[in-house]
Amino acid sequence: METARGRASSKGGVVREITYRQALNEALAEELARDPNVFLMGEEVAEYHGAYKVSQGLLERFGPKRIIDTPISENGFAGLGVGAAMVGLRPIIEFMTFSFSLVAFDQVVNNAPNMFMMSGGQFNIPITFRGPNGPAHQLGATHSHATESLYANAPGLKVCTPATPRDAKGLLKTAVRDDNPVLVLEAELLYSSKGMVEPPDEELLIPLGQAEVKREGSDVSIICYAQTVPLAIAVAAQLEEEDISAEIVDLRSIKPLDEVTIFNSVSKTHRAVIVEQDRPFCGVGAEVCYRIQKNIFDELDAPIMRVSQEDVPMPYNERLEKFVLPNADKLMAAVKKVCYA
Amino acid sequence: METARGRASSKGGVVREITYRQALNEALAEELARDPNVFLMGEEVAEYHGAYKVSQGLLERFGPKRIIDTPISENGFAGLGVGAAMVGLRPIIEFMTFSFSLVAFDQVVNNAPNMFMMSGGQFNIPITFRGPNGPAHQLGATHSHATESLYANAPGLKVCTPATPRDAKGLLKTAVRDDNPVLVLEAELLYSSKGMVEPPDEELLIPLGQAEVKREGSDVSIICYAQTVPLAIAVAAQLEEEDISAEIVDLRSIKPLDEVTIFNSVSKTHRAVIVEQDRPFCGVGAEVCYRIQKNIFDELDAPIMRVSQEDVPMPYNERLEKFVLPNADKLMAAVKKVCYA
Amino acid sequence: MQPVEQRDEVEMLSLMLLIRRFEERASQQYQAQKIGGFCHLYIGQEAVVVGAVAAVRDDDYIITAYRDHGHALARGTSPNACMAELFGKATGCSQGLGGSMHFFDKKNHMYGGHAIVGAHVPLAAGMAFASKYREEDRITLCFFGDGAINQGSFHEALNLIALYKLPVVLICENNLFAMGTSVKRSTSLKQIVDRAEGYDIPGDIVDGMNFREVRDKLSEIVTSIRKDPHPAFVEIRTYRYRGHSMSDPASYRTKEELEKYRLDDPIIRLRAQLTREGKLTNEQFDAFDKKAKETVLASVKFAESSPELPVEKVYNYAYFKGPIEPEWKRREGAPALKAES
Amino acid sequence: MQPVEQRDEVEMLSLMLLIRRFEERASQQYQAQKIGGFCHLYIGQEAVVVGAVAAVRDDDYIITAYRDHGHALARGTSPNACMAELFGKATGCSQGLGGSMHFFDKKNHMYGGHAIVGAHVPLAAGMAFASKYREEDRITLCFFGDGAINQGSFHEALNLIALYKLPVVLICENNLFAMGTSVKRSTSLKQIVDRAEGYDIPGDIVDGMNFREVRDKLSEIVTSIRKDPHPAFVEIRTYRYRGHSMSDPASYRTKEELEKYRLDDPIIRLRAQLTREGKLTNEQFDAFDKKAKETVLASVKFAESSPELPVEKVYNYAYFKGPIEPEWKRREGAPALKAES
Ligand SMILES: Cc1ncc(C[n+]2csc(CCOP(=O)(O)OP(=O)(O)O)c2C)c(N)n1
Ligand SMILES: Cc1ncc(C[n+]2csc(CCOP(=O)(O)OP(=O)(O)O)c2C)c(N)n1
Ligand SMILES: [Mg+2]
Ligand SMILES: [Mg+2]
Repeated sequence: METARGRASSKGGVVREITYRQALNEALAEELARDPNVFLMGEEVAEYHGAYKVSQGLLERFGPKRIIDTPISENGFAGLGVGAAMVGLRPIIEFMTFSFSLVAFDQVVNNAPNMFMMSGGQFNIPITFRGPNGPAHQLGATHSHATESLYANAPGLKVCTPATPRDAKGLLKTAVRDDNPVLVLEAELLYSSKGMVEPPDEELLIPLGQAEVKREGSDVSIICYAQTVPLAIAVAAQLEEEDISAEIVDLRSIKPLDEVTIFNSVSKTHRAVIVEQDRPFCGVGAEVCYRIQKNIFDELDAPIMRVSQEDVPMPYNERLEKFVLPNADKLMAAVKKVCYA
Repeated sequence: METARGRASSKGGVVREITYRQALNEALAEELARDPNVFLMGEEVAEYHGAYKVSQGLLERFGPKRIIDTPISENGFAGLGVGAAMVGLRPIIEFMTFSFSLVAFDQVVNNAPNMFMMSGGQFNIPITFRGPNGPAHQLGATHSHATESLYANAPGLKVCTPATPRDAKGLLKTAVRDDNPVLVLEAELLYSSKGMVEPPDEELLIPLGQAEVKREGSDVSIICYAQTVPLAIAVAAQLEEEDISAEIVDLRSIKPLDEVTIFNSVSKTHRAVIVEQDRPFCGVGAEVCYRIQKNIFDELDAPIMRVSQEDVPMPYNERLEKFVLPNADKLMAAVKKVCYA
Repeated sequence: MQPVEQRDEVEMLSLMLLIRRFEERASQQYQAQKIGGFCHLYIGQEAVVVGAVAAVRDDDYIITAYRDHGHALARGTSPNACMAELFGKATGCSQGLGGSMHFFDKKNHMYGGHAIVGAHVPLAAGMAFASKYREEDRITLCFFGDGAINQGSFHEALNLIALYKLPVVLICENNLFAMGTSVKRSTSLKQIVDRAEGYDIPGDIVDGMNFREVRDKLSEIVTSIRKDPHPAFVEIRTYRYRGHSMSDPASYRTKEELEKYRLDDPIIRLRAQLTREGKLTNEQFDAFDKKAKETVLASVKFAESSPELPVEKVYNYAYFKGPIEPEWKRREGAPALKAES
Repeated sequence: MQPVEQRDEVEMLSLMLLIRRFEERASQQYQAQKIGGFCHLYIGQEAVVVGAVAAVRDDDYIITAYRDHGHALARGTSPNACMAELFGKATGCSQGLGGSMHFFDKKNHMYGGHAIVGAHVPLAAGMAFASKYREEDRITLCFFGDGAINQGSFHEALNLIALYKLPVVLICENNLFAMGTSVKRSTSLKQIVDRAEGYDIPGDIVDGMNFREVRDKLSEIVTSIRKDPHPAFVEIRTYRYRGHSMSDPASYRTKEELEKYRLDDPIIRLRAQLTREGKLTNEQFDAFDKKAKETVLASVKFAESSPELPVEKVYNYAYFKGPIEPEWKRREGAPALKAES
């Protein structure tokens, strides 16, 4: 949970307020410093410091051998990363956005996660694919892909979706150390958001597969992740005024999925709404819903509702885009529906 | 529903028994003959008659201008198809298998379905992508992809998954005439299976978005599609012996999804098992489950169960592959679980 | 087939001026936050598209990447429709659904506006394929940046275009940079045009700051293609005065380099040529410039006062012929969340 | 860096014989249905991989496509492990999880066996990247078919390899066909090697039916690369005697063509050279052949009598370090369907 400004961390250090972008930058710098096998590769990551400035200062500190600019060849350099991982390096591959990972889809879903099985356990692939994911702001249909369900569908991949600076730092560091392919799907719209994070001299590792209750409540569980976490927090405050107490479960990891935290919350509130940034058809919320009803059917006092994108390609127009995205009104309506059911 | 051998069709013609492969071949030939804007393109479709012989005889009949062999360039020729569709042709693009469509993923999920929105309605894309989909037999992890949930996730695409020769013919013909991008995901393991189909002189068009009750029953709805349809039919016969009457709903189309037929069946049986050929995480079954519990929650007497692949890359070994795939034992267990719940 | 009528050069100069003034105004409106998303300006490159358009027929096909304002204007799309598109208005050339990167104008044979680097080159192949299929003598002009040539889709498309002898002019607008990456840091080659040889496609280098050189070289190529369909490749050397997009300070290049190119400005150059030849007076030039400025200013007014599409209309742009799913008769009191409809 | 020790030529001839006999036996076992999935034989191409392997060190990296039996055997993988892999046994080189197309042998630096055409070329780039990163003088040999050169991944990888000056020898095994498509029908080029020029990579053509020519050309290239890391491209002209896979009758080529190449057989040729030079007697050759046949026969016995992996073990191959999801404590009586664990 977000720690208050200036409070002591669990290890006694002073937590600081930094941006999500800085948190990622710290995670990269710390892992690069820790392990010489780690390198960062992608479009504009070195001399330009990253299209979203996440890799600011890294070229200067670690040099061009470890911070590497590429041509616009996502399939090529994603595959290069997998090959390097086969022989023991630990690549961090940045996609300028995950919308562009679609041209590298085969490398990410075939070569990275299948190698371990296909080789009879000889080659695990310790690679991290990272970059902004999900609709940003008026970028249109080709540039607004939320890829979490696509990648979570692939056996052998792990997928996480940090929503706060602290989670961003802790999850990215864990991803880099994981011996399997991990996707860190960053929230483009949250790069400048701020939050409290432990001091740099305290190793911050957040395990994959652990959701976090970002707010406790008793009437309904709002299950969210990435860009829908701040949305859920805002709506919870509104709901408070209408005497509905919402518990907020931030998945943090999509895969592995933390069933325990989800089921504990829903077993308490007996009502669930899943608010997700992705497309509805076979989206993350569908999987979460299936697991809840299958495992704790008798705990449910109402059907599970989802709020996701409308099932249309993303329009450029600002008002239409807002209409297509999950928003506070839709979430309020869904919560009320499950509460009064 | 499958008509008995030699019986009259609804229009009075004599239905014949043909293979799934022949049915697809007839559909292609009829649409090519009907509309000069239709052409077929893909690897080995012309001189080799298709890797699975679906295009047998078409080169001879329609010539090399309309039946076109390509290099191994899925991204290139999928995009070529989209471009040709922009200016009014109606391409049928064959992927040798949909596992290879992953290298063309961007063209299929970005260019084909987004064009209509991005162009403000100026360019619709009347293209058909077709080919075998889903695990076949011991082809290993890279060659066993079931892509239905990946493509159904993309707004703007339509996806169908015929399980019988009749459905294969009727859906493929409809797909070719649709003014939007449609994926016809054929069942590789069913190419040689046989079924009754109306005579060639009777236009057979099966609308997208219409499920079919392949078997009526009262105790449980088994929702299936593609390669799991024969599996479900076999299991239903077994269940009969144990006095469980299973209704079999063949989705036929994944997107649009026929909620009406699904809900009517489940409202009757009050129990549902979804058996799918794809991977579990964010698979088709998750979406179907979400829709059922959301819309007819009160009709459910037990949680919905799914039987899908195990969430691991596909192994080559035959017994392990069988273990990973949905099978009769798993389906029986799931049905019994929901029936005795 | 008739030889291309060479358009009036003074008219072409006015067109270049119009593009320049349009882009300057777009830049200002972007800063005033009237325009959302990304915005890539064409300033400095005007002679490329105007020279090319001057060499072809009105019904030849044109397709380009996301730096597309100039291409639409050169093709005859009204500045009103262009500015309105940037403003996201229903009167925009893509009804405000595409935005800066996705300008489309079917009437004027402008086929977009494509934002995934390289992904439109296969589309160009398809458009040209259709021309050949229909035995029309149309030519497709496919514009792309120097950054696009390292994408797989570019490569696959070039091979297909060459193999099928398609009437495409591949126009690489080499402005020396892809975002912050210079060509020599992205591409292993002495000069871009050499890559065409790898496909047996004839190639040329053209000075993109010189309208006449662009037009004349393109005319020559186009004449040859009309006689006998085949591909051609031109590397047009040009320069963008502004950063990659509105958010790029372009610190990766020197002021001196920019100044060098500014002195070689394509508008100044053509103006000087025409003045020297007595075809243009200073007064006339000023009048054209004034007119361009007025037209553009009027386009801002037009855009401002134009309506937006009603939000619910967005459902109509997922599929040609509207939404696809028959709606399940919802229970009383259930608000029809549209996410799954 | 020390010059490559040229391996004993008689030993290399035995190796070619071993591959030939192995493939013949595999063919027979496939027909007897002891081997599943696809099976692509290397008969006719033996001199390519044996010649290449003879020119490099044991610790150089080797990676190839799905026609990979010869590559593993040449690298030193035991025939037992190879045959057991085809049989899907736990003693196989990929524990029976990869199958014919996915042979891996880490100990012998054989990095697969990759079945998506072209997709392993970026992996080779990554392996070579790692060598350079670690300042090792290892070289990566990347084998691929003539069909692979029209994949986007090939193109992107070549540009990256050239740009970063990676120590890769790109070996195109040009056997004239990709399935039923001849090179001239797939590739717009006079000769494949010319494509290397498009990336400024030095290229050579080698007669792949001549062991000595392959070895000598490769030795020369490898010596040059060890001195100063850089890429090289060799088009090795060869021929596969059998169809593309076991199910291909190869009716797209003439008997005469096949006979022509059979007369040029690489084994006959090296045998004749050695015999002429007095390095080999007929008796010796026969003894080697007998030994090869016996070894292969023994490998069948070994494979037959080898165990398979227990089915539940499959979960251990999705992720390094086993299954990833903590299991929700299931309700009593609920059979633990593993699909979601
Ligand atoms: C596949 C893909 N990768 C990355 C991007 C992000 N991106 C947009 S434009 C661009 C640079 C393109 O440069 P160039 O092709 O030279 O065109 P220019 O901007 O110079 O007109 C990049 C990397 C993208 N849109 N698509
Ligand atoms: C991306 C992709 N598309 C299609 C296939 C199906 N396929 C397997 S092998 C092959 C032919 C490859 O020919 P070539 O590269 O010349 O290798 P060869 O079989 O001659 O060794 C094809 C089309 C595939 N495996 N991957
Ligand atoms: Mg550029
Ligand atoms: Mg070949």
